Amino acid sequence: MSLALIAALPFLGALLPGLMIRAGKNACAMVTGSVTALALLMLGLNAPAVLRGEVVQTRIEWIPSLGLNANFFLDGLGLLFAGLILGIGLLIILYARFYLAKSDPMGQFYTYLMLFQGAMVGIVLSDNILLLLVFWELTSLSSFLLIGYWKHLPEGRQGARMALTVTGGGGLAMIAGMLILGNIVGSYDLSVILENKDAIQSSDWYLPALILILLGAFTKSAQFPFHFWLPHAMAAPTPVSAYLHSATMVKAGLFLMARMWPVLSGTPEWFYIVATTGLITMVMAAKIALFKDDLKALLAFSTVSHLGLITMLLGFGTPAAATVAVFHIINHATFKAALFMSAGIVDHEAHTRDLKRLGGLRTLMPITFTIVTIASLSMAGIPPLNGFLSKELMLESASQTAWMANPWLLGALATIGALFSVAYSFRFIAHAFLGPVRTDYPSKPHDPGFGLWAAPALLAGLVILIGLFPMVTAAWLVNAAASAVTGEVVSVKITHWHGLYAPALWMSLAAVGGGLLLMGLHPRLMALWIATPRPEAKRIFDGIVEPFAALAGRIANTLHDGALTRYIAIGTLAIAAASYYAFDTGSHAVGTRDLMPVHPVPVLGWLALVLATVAIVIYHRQRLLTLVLVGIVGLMVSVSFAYFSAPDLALTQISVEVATIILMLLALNFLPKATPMESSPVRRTWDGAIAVIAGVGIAALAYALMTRDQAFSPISEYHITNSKPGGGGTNIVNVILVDFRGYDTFGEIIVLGIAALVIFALTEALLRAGPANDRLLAWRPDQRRAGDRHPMMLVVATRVMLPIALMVGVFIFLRGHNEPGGGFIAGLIVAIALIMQYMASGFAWTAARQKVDYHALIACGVLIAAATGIGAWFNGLPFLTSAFGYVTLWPLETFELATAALFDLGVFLTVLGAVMLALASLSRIGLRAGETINVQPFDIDPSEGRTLNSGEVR
Amino acid sequence: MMYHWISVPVLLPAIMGAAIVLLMRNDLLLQRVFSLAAALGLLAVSIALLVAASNEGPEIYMLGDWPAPFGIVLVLDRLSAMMVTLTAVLAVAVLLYTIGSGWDTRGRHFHALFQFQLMGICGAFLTGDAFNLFVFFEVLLIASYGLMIHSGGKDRLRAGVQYVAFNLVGSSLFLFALAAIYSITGTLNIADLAVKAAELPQGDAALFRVAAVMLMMVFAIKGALVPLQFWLPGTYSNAPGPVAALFAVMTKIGAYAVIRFGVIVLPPGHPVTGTLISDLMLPAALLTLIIGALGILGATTLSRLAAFAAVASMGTAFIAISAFTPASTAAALYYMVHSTLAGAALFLIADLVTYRRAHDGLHQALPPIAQAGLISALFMTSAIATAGMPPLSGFIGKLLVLDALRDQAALVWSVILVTSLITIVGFARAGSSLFWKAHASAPEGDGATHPAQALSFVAVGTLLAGLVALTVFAGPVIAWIEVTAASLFDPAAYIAANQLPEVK
Amino acid sequence: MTLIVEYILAALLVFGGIFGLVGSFGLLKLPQMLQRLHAPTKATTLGVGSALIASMAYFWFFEGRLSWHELMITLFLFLTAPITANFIAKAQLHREINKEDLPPTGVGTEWATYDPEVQAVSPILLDDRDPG
Amino acid sequence: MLRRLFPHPLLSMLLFATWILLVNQIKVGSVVMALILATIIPMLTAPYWPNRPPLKRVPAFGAYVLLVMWDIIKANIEVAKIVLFMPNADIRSGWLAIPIDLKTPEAITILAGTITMTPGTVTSDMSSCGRVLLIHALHAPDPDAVITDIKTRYEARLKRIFE
Amino acid sequence: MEALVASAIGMMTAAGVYLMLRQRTFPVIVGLTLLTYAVNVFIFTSGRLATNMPAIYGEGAPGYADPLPQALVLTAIVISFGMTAVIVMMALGAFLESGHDKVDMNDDDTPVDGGPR
Amino acid sequence: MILHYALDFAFLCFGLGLAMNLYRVFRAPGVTDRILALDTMVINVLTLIVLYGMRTKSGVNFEAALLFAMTGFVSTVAYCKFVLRGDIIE
Ligand code: NA
Ligand code: NA
Repeated sequence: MSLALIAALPFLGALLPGLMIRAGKNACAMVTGSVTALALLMLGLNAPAVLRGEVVQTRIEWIPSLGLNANFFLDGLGLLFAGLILGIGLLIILYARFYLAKSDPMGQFYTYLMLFQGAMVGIVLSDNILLLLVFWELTSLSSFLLIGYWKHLPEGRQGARMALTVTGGGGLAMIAGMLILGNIVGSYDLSVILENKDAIQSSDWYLPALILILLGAFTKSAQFPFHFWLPHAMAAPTPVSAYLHSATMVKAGLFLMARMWPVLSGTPEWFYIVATTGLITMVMAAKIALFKDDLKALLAFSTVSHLGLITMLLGFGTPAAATVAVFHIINHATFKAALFMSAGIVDHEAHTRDLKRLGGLRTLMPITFTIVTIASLSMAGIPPLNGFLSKELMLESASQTAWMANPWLLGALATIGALFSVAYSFRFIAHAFLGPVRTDYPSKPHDPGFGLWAAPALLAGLVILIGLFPMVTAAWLVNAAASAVTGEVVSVKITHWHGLYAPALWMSLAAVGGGLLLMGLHPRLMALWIATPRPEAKRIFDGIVEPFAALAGRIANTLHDGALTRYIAIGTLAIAAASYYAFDTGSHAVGTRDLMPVHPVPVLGWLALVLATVAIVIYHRQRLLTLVLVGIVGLMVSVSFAYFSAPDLALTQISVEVATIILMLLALNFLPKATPMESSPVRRTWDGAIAVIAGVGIAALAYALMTRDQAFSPISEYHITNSKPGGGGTNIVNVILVDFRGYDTFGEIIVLGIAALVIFALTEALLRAGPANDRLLAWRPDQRRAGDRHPMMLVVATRVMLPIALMVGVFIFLRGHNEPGGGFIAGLIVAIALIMQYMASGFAWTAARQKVDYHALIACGVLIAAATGIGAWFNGLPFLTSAFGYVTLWPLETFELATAALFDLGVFLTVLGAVMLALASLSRIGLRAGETINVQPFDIDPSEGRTLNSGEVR
Repeated sequence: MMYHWISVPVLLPAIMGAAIVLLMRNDLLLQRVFSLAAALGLLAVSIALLVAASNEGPEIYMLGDWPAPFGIVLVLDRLSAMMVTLTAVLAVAVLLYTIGSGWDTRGRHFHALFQFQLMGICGAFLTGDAFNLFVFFEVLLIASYGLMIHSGGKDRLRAGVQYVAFNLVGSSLFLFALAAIYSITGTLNIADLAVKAAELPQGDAALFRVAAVMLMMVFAIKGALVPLQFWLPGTYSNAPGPVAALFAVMTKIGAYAVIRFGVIVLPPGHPVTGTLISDLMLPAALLTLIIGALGILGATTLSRLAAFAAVASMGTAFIAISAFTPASTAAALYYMVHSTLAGAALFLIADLVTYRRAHDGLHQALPPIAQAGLISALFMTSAIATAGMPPLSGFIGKLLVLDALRDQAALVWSVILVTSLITIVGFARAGSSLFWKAHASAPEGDGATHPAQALSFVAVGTLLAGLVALTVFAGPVIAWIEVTAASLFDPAAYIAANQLPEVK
Repeated sequence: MTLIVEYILAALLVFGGIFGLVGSFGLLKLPQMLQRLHAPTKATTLGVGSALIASMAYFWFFEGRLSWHELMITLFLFLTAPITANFIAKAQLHREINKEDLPPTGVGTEWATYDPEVQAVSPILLDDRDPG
Repeated sequence: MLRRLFPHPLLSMLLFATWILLVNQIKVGSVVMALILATIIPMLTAPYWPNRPPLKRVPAFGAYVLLVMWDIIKANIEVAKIVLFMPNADIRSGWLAIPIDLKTPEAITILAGTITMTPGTVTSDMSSCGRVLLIHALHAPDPDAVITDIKTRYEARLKRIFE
Repeated sequence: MEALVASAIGMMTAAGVYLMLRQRTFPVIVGLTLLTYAVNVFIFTSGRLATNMPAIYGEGAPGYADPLPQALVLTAIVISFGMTAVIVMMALGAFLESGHDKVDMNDDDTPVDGGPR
Repeated sequence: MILHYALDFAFLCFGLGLAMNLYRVFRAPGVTDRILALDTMVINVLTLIVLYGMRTKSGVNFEAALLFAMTGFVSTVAYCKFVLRGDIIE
């Protein structure tokens, strides 16, 4: 449990600063610090066991099926890193308290910092590589927040994005690598994986896994060629740079390589990839650092260089080298953090980090100077400081390792790297602190308060202590960690003197001498450096990301530019292609069903249908004509339903068709009456081709299906047998609609109801103040209007026809269950009858004389249908179970009562209400467009011999 | 034994919708109260159904007391129960947001349409009949048309016309497919279809394959699978925020239907369809993911970014589905649940931002918005979830998918991981230009002009909490889902539940 | 008896057929639109009428059930034909014919189709009430 | 009372007959239903037929209907001859303006309808005062004859029936 | 006869698709209507063709046409009626709001980078 | 028997009529002609339905015929009113 708690504490701690900041900055820092301290304490409690060589473990099941569990373990390596993370974290919290300006939101800062801390601790304590991945990406995210902490700095934002992109990307690669590793071993638990060196290294997937995992490590640890993000991350506040970019995050990559060292190292692939990368990074970064004037940039590249050094050591694959790596990790953490904080102090005091504007601070800031000197000398590898010890050992193992059978190459390059680092270390001291005191500092510098220099001073102290008494202060930790890395018991012998014959001695001397020489030549070299053009990381990065983002945007937005016609064209082709592929790859037997004979009159109907369809395509730009032709198509479709023994369909189709056309005419009144010729002949041909493909495909499918028998007897046989006995109706279609599949019908009437509601709501939206409303108010009829809006003949005729039509509606409704008809058709017939009345005397006039709430009509229809269905519950039967019986009621003859009829009533009401509500909405649009309401049913009064209804036109 | 309760997820919203129209269409307060009550009721019922489905096997509800396959049956199994519950959770959150943000005051009939939308969605999840599935698709579609153009406006209406037109094509295709299926097999009941499709004569194979592909492409339209995804960005980015959030579950209906039919009726190794479906689906799914990721990176508005995120999430889901193994299906289901909540949250947050920013564009430097801190935190969280970054459920979901598709590791893993990177970069760019650049561009704007909208934040919080729960309890959740997936791949129980008569 | 009926029905059918054909033929043959309007409004109506009567009688005699629906249809057609004709004529006047080519009403007023004054108009504007 | 129950008695009768025609049977049940509907429907549609046409002589109206029937048959034969046998060049089509004395809309409508259904004439329009009908004659060598024929043969009768 | 029906379905489908590829809302809607007709007839044919066998009980009926597809077509007709009504209104609304009836939105007046809300 | 031939003759006549209407729909000087042709077409079609009913001795489609008459009338008036006024129901 305790390990999980150590990892969890920082996360829990992350919640506090946001609150505690209300109690002031000190309280905030105090609380944050104490949480870290507590975690450190708990770690300490586990230390003895670890140092005894035990491994502390905590296992919590999270996602067993995935093998992702909250398993933690603590060994030497973990102890070392956890110690560094929490220890330096504590110092950073202290430092940041005094570093941050009043305006900076400190609560936020500490929250992010603790999130990061937790993620780091999680990484180093994870016993499950998937869990490790979780923390790994969390460090990328939290560092994104920390680097971008100063929101107003564009370089901050870009640096944050760059860091996230590079390290996050590496993390993703690592996910793949880890999954492969897990697949090879069969477990994602580190402790298991570490047991399976042979299985892993013998697998074909070893190299991919290695590369992917190293991608993660290299990006995180800013190894060449991924080193470029680190300097840009320096836009972050100095505490962040000190913490993430010297002590901890950038070491996560090293940690991972060390962690995986037992199973991944020892192969030529490992050696050449890791060692070479490390070497290149070390030398190149050190050289660049020499020419950076910005203190933080200088330190950043020096960090990269030292990370390279450690990487190289791990790459050697020998226990000895690995041990040195571990030792240098410790040393680097101490002196580099100290230097970063000092740089921050200089920046904080002098308001600049530019070496060109500094110098002579020695007398003004003696304390800072002392700290910097100690740390820099250690960085330069000057005895007796700790940097010297690890550098000696490094040069030692470099000199003993051959690269491509070349015994001295590594040693030489390592020496050059060391030489550069001597140079830039001295330069830091010289150009910032030595020389005459200047008068032109942006702000008069002096040593800060204790709070700010305490942390670096402490680290500087460590630098000396470790330097002087390595065996006492560091060996035990190195041993523990190195043993954990190498998997064999290590006990190091760290001495300052390796004897005259140790090549390291001479290499160091060469490095120091050369370094001093470089210092001397620096001005000239600087000129040369500035003269020589170099690739600028940021520009390259942006040169990749920005165009890619632009390209991505172009692709996505061009594809989805709102060209519906293209969407449909592509969709149609895709469907056709896929369907054809499906057919082509399957076996097909031609249908054997005997065909139906052809009679002349049906052929005539077919001709009418086809001609009308063709005409629609030809004349589709004349919209009214198109509607007339659609009328013909509808007529022919419905008559063919009648011919093919589907009377219900014929009735429905013809009435729906009329309703549709009237709706379209109503809309067309406001739309343009003609469609302009817009598409090019090419486009039209192309569209035509697509249309033909679709048409031919569907026709072929229809023919193929029609000409064969069903593979199994259709379920409708059951409907045919049970319609009367079970459903109480002789019109099987209607019984299916209201009984067997009444649930479909229930959904269907709701669709109609919704349609009406949508139309109503849309109308409301259109009639609100806005462009649409303005257009309507300004609307002028685009076609000449005849007088005599309500011709007398129609009005009078309607007075007789409306009642008859209503009667027909009732008739069709009542007989629906047994003969063609039913609620839906009846509803439409009544609707059409009313439409007739509206055309005669106008909607508003009619509606004004017969107040009907169409909303209520729809809702009641739905509710009646639902209630009828639910009624069955009370007989313990499922929804929509119908009941019917035969009632004799003197003097009437026996007749049938069926719940189906009630259900059908619901259908009837909904349909009627829906059509009416739609018409009402359109009529309101007409009124808004200047139509007026008549006060008389028709416009001419023969009895008076004058025109009625005339008043001022609106 | 839930019996009648199985029909409630459909009937409750249907009746409530009608009641709202009949009794309270002119009183917004009443509408809000009853709409929310109904949603909560739906949630309660769906949880009860979920429990029942987990404890007992699949259960059917014979509407009209007609036996399958002759009548229409509802089928309650783990999958349908899960989807209905997901819908209910989403519905509650979206309703809270709608009320909080006052979206329902900007047009008529929001709540009625919302209830009918829920009815359609639940109906689609529960039905055991292919044609009835069509009917409920239409119910939820037409309701969605209304919600999509809620409160009108030029672009919204034009996008609405496109949305309707494209989906009408889809509906036509659906009918072609169903007619073909009936024409070949003579049945519409899904279980019966499963039984009969397996015994289909060789001569019918080709035509049945055509029907199957057409059917799957209908679902692909709903699920926004390339090359049928074009409708989505325009629609979602122009829809009102809460509506777009509700739509997060609509794409899942396509995925659900693909699983339902692909696993039960056309399982891999089917004598007639074989691997036809997965062969076609995998490349399409990969393309979908890629296009979605590119869209996220290249998005010019926040709502379009969210829309493309939806596309990408469907790509990931379909990649998992296309493998048609229990493991991959489980991964798909988990990912679907996650991406529904995450996508919805993202759309709601986008609406929070857009509403305060008064501008939808991502690259316009505008003064900081009110409540920027809170909103940016919410955005960050949902971005992490959507991009599949640790620690939230998106990461777990992606791990599951990667793990389930280790056979096609080289191709699938690289696509998924690379697109993840693109997505991360996209979100990072968007977030920093929305919440950081603003501080550079102008002084703090005053939040006074914008109400705090507590309910809206509660809604977003609910969804994000859902994601956290999905992460913390990933173990049990995934275990449950794995059982669900396994049961899908052993359809015997499902078919048995339908109590089909002996085929003569 | 039945034979006679048969002959009567046959005659009715032939008669109806001829007139139905004449109606449609007139639609092709006659040169002016308004002339063409005459053909269907009369001939077809009668043709259809007699065919329907024939059918009615047929079911009465040979199927033993009297179906009145044909009668309904006939009545309906006779009721609507004049209205249809009137509307088509008005449409034609409005679209193709200038009022100068028409005889004056002789009472000083316009023909209604040409008279803008003949527009049902109310002084009140109730366009904001909600009919739904 | 009765006025409100049966706003248009003739209409109610017509509807009663219609229902019987529709259901195709004369049983008690259908008669009862017919009565119910014949009562309810006119009540529902009454607002659209505010005034009650003064139909004075019902038998005369019956006679008129028969007369028109007969004329229709004649008219059709006339038209058929013209359509089939008369060369288009010889067809003397033309417009006639017929001033009418009828005042009831119903009567005028019936007249207009009659004109349309009978020899070669179609009622095309009406003067905005409602006092003159615009007639198109398919073949009217002697327009005045047509006018007088219409006024004497139909309008006079209708005037007696309605006014 | 089957060939005639199939070809008619094909014709209506082709015409429908062609019109749906036009650039104004009105032809697109007409195209959808035609497509709907095609679909309805297609569903209808899934019960195969039969004349003079309406699915209504009657003594001595030679047999019954498959009633199920008929019921399905009825449902389809009703639903597509509702859909058509909605899209017609939306097209009208879009026209009134934007002043034109173009279908495609890749035109000047719809900026893809959002705009004031 | 004779009745059979008479029926055939009637079929022929109304079928031919239908064909003529069709021709008129496509080759017409104006939209009014087309409306007229469509109206006549409806009437011919419903007659054919009734004749078909006689041939098959079934009245099952008579309601359809009746409805054709009704809808034909309504749609004709609608077309005309659109030509006359644009707004057909206000
Ligand atoms: Na029916
Ligand atoms: Na239905």
